[in-house]
Amino acid sequence: MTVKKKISMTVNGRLVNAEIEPRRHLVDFLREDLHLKGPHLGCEQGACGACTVKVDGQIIRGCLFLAVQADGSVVETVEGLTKSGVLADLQESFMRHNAMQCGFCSSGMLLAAAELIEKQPKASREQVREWISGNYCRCTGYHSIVDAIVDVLDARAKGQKIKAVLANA
Amino acid sequence: MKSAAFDYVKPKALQEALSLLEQGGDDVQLIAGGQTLLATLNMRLSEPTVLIDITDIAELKGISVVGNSLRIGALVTHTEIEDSELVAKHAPLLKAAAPHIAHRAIRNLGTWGGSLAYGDPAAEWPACSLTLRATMIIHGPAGERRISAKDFFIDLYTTSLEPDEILVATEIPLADKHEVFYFHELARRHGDYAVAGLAALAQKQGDVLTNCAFTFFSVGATPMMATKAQDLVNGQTLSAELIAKAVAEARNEIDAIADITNSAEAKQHLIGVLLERGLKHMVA
Amino acid sequence: MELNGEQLISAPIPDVWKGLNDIDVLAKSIPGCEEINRISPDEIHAKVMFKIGPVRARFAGKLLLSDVVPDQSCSMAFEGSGGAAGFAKGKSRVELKQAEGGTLVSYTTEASIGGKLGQIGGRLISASAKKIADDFFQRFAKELGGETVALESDAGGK
Amino acid sequence: MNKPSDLKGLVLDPVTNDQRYIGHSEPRHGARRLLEGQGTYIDDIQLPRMAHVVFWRSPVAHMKIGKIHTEHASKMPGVLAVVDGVQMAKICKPWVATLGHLAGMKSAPQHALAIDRACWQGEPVVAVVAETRAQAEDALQHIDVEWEELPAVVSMETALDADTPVIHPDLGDNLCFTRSLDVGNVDEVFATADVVAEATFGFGRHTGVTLEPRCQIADYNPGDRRLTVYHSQQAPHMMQDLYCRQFGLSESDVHVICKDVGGSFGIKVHAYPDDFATVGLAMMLERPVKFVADRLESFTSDIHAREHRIKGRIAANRAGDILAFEIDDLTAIGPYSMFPRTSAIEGNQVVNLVGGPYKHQNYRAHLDVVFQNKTPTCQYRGVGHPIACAVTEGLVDLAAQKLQMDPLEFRKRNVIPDDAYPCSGISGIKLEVLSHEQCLRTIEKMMDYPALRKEQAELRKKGIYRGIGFATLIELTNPSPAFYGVGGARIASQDGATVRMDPSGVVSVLIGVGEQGQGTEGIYTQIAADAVGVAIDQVRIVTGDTDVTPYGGGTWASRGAGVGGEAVLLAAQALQENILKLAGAILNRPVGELIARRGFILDKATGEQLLPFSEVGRVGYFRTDTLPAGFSADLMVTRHYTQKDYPFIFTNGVQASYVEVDPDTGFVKLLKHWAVEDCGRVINPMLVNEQVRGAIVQGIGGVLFEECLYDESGLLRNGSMADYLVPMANEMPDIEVAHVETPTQSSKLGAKGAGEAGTAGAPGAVQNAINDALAPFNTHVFDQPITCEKILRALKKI
Repeated sequence: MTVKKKISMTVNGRLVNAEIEPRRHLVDFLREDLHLKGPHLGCEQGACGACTVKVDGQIIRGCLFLAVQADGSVVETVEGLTKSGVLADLQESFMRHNAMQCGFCSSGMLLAAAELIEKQPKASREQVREWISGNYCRCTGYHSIVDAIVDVLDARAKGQKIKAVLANA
Repeated sequence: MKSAAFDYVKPKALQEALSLLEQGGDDVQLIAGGQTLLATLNMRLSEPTVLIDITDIAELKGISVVGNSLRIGALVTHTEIEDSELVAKHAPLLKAAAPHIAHRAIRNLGTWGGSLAYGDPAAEWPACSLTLRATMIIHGPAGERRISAKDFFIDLYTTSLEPDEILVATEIPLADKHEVFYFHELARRHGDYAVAGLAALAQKQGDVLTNCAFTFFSVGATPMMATKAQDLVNGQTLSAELIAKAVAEARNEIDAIADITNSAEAKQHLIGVLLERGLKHMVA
Repeated sequence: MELNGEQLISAPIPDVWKGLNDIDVLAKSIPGCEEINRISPDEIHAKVMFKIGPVRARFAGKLLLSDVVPDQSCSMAFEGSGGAAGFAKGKSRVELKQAEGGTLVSYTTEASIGGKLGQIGGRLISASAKKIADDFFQRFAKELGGETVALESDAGGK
Repeated sequence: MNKPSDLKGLVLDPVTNDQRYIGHSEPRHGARRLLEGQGTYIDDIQLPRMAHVVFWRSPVAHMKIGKIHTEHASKMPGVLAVVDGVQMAKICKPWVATLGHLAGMKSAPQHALAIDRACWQGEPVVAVVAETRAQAEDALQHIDVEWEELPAVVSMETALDADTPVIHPDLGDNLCFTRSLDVGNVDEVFATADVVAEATFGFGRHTGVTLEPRCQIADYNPGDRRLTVYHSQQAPHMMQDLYCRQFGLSESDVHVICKDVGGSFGIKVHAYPDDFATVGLAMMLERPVKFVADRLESFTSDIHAREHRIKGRIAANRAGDILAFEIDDLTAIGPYSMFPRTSAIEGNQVVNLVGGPYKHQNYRAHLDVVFQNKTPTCQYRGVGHPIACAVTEGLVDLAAQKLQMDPLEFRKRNVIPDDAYPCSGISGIKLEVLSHEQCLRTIEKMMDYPALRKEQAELRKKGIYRGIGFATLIELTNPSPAFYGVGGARIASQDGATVRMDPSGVVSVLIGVGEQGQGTEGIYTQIAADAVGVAIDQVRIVTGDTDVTPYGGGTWASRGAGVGGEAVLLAAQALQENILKLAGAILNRPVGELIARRGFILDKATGEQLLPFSEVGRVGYFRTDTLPAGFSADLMVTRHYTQKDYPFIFTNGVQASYVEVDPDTGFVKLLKHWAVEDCGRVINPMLVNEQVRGAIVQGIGGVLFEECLYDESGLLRNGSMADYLVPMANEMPDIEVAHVETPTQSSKLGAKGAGEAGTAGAPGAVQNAINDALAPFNTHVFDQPITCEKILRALKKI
């Protein structure tokens, strides 16, 4: 057993202090220690993208980043980004297109899509496909996810918001 | 799976990292972006007792122009290269290659130096550094040494980097207006390691290419330069006949190794297809 | 996986043969060899640190010799366990022939890599095996005071 | 995007009296939480005193287990137990997975943890339980099993040879199941046919790669002797039954809960040895034990599927009539038939389905299902359909090519006409009602076929090789007890739904069919809202809990809409009747004068609002004293539904693929994909489209990317997400979906399944498109996955 390390980071806007084994990767820390279950573990080898979280403003594979490496960083997960409204347009658009089925990939997919919208606001349909090709989705076949992201890109280009999906009472 | 237990240190200075490395021997491993290492540790295919995180070391960071060279620090991430205006201007081949490296979330952490130091034969940066005739700047117990890319990649996952050395940066000659390049990889899925790839560079004057560099990757134990094909093309008018000769020569001189789904013959064949397309592209 | 190759070692046959049977020479020739013991004339045990790329795994294994014709040929069966990382096993036939400039060592090997290493290493396993064989012969030739002369080798990716 | 308006002119008569939701693309409101990171997957659940299990699995294909050294591991920090097969067998019985109606089928007894021998790489041998996952893995490295490798049966081609070792000597040979079918005059027809075409088709081994790995938490409470299993599973009642049988418990002692499931596709409808081991460990330790398969062990321990080699031929006459099909199918299933559905079903389906869309009258099929030392195979999305369809459609294209007929025209000529139903297919399958002709007409228009052919011809002149491929298909859905029940497997084909109106007038639906992402909960909400007469946001669905829901079969064989949906409809309509009865009693008016609409009781004649449902609920629950004597206010109704009219309700459809093949590199670019699907009544077009698209991409995975590759000794060589290539967004085409609605008469709702047809048709369509592109080179590739290597070889470039 190795000595635990003290770490301190901002997670979804809240300062978190902890003492952890160096081997604990960031997503295990978020899930097991902070009980943030939004990021999922699909492979723990960096292939599937289900564990995507944001560190210091960039998406990363949470399973390929140690919690000790995140010491002093700003970490954001789907939970925090939902609360702050950053993902709102994407979430509405995903709802509208049913761009999720089992939901296991969704948090990673949303975070990847959000970074695309930020970095490549004029992305084409093909560029959307390329950008999200690091995130596995075994359910949808991707078409609806691409539709959903393209709609948000279009709306942003026109300065519009995606209308909230409400139950049709 | 979860990694086996290890200790973690994060030196601030290069000298400190070097002495930790020297003391640790086989039991320590450097971590920079960690995109290869942590996957390996999670699978328990390596169990170092200490990880030395070098990401705080200032000398290893940044992209800059130094004299006639573009200096890329070992810690520069793939994304930084992809987004860098300096790279776009002075080493456009790298900008073209960057999007082929895995996927954005990996590129945001994975580093230039890490990729070179592993020397994966399918990776983009080793091939590009060969083609760009890069110089590796290495620090070790004896101080700094410089070595050209062509002497750096020795064998499968084997570079001339000694266990007690750290790759600090790379210098690449600045592109001039005659420089043309071609980067293409044939991968079954975007971001995967390719079945075969080519990073090519030349000086173009009319129909004549000179100073050619054709590096194939994902075909053998290291990135491989088709030097004989380069010699054939250098300084000659690029006719269909010459292209055919160069293609045949490249297929002949590069000894491909099969991978899990692609035979050596298929790779050998694709080497020729890539070169033909590359030459046509560069001379167009 | 099949791994076949030929190496020309600039040393006479008896020296090469002696070297192949000398565990001190083998210890220095086997890449990553940490420990080697001869249990009987036909059985050798060894501990080897296998390092390739990011992978580092310690293998404990044994080598069984058979069909030994001194100065000519022998067969060997080998198996090694790398614990959680996986295992390697296989058999190899080594033949020595006099050749211009020294001794021609040819080998045909059939090996399989199992467990996690085999499961995830598929892309580069043939290349890795070839590298290990090449490294071995280079070190071996050096031990015998000569050097290897590269000949064609074939890591069939079957 | 397909909007509901795409269905204009196809909308069926309403099935409820005020239909607002059925037939519309209503979003899955209940799934919003999944987009907010608020799902509850198994690994998200943490219970007090929960321990973690990891397994030492066989590193080789076949081995004799020697001494197991556990001393070191047992003493490691956090370790709670190290258990081997002999210890586990004391509480968990072995099983043999066969079905009575598959005559002659055999398999060997299998244990939760292997005893004496392990028969595939990945078979669990020793379990290690510790306080944390990392500690369990730390200890796992110190488990030392002495083993001796045994000869492995790897190739199915030689599995039945006399000199091949028999995996289970008690069985006598390596043959699990064999079946032959011979209808009509096959020999004579082939001997005299104008055109005969033949080919050998190869299908690689696939695995499901659900993004959430298999996982469960078993918790045994010694106080009330009750087992609770949280499981990422498709069939909770089936697992309850199996735990009862293997551990000697009764149903009332076993509670299975399936919360959010991160993808299943058939991978999670089987009972795995490690499922039983985890339950056994929880019982031994009397505390919760969590098992979450690591991705690497998923590749060797999740079921595989589809390792087939089929020799097929087709006969046709000059006029363009298909006369006969003949196939010889060889498939290998691993060392054991999988529990409890068995591994012979897939091959059996192939025999049933080849040639299925066509009206030929001669058919011969032979099937051999053999054992081998690889991971067991079993039912995975599409079960046999993608194989049967690719073989059929590949042969159909070969015949059309020989006849120089357009492949679409050839299909139109040969499909069973839309007015011929009900009828029997040549293999004996009963077909209620299909719409091949209409589907073919629809796809032709949808893809603008003539324009596409023109484009293809023009590009060909420029050296660009594009191809168009079709696949007509049938898919079995809504299974009756003929699938499993008659064979002795305790897997329910019926399902039940309980619909309850709560006091405030909101509705809860409890049903045995669970949600794995398809949107079953979404469509049940739509059905219940319409049938009870409330707004969609007034309906809550409860699934996946054996303590709560009616007994049912769960999610498989595309039965969620057709069987589960019908149960919901029946129960919800019955509830509405009870609400009306109660309202009648409250209002003291005959029920015939009242109707229920949108949360209110109305006067049927005037449309006047008389009572809100909340008032009916208030009286029905709290003021029953005001009701007439003997009146029972039954605001909770359960109905069960079994489809009994046919063994299965077949659906049909057609797909088309448009590809470009680079003849220099052998790379294939998927340009576009079209699908026309007839799943009867479409309850939610958007969800059906998404089922079809997702399934198509899984089919594309099979035809272009996916294959479990083994070496000669039976070791998996690409068991990781980096090397087993699942389709990713960049390479996938846009997929257009259209619907034809031919409802089944076997239910009120008229819905058939839609979950698997996409997977059934895509491999055939893409294979045919590639071969169409290769036609100028006079070559074909029928060995899936069709890689650049295979295309280059076919083109003789290498």
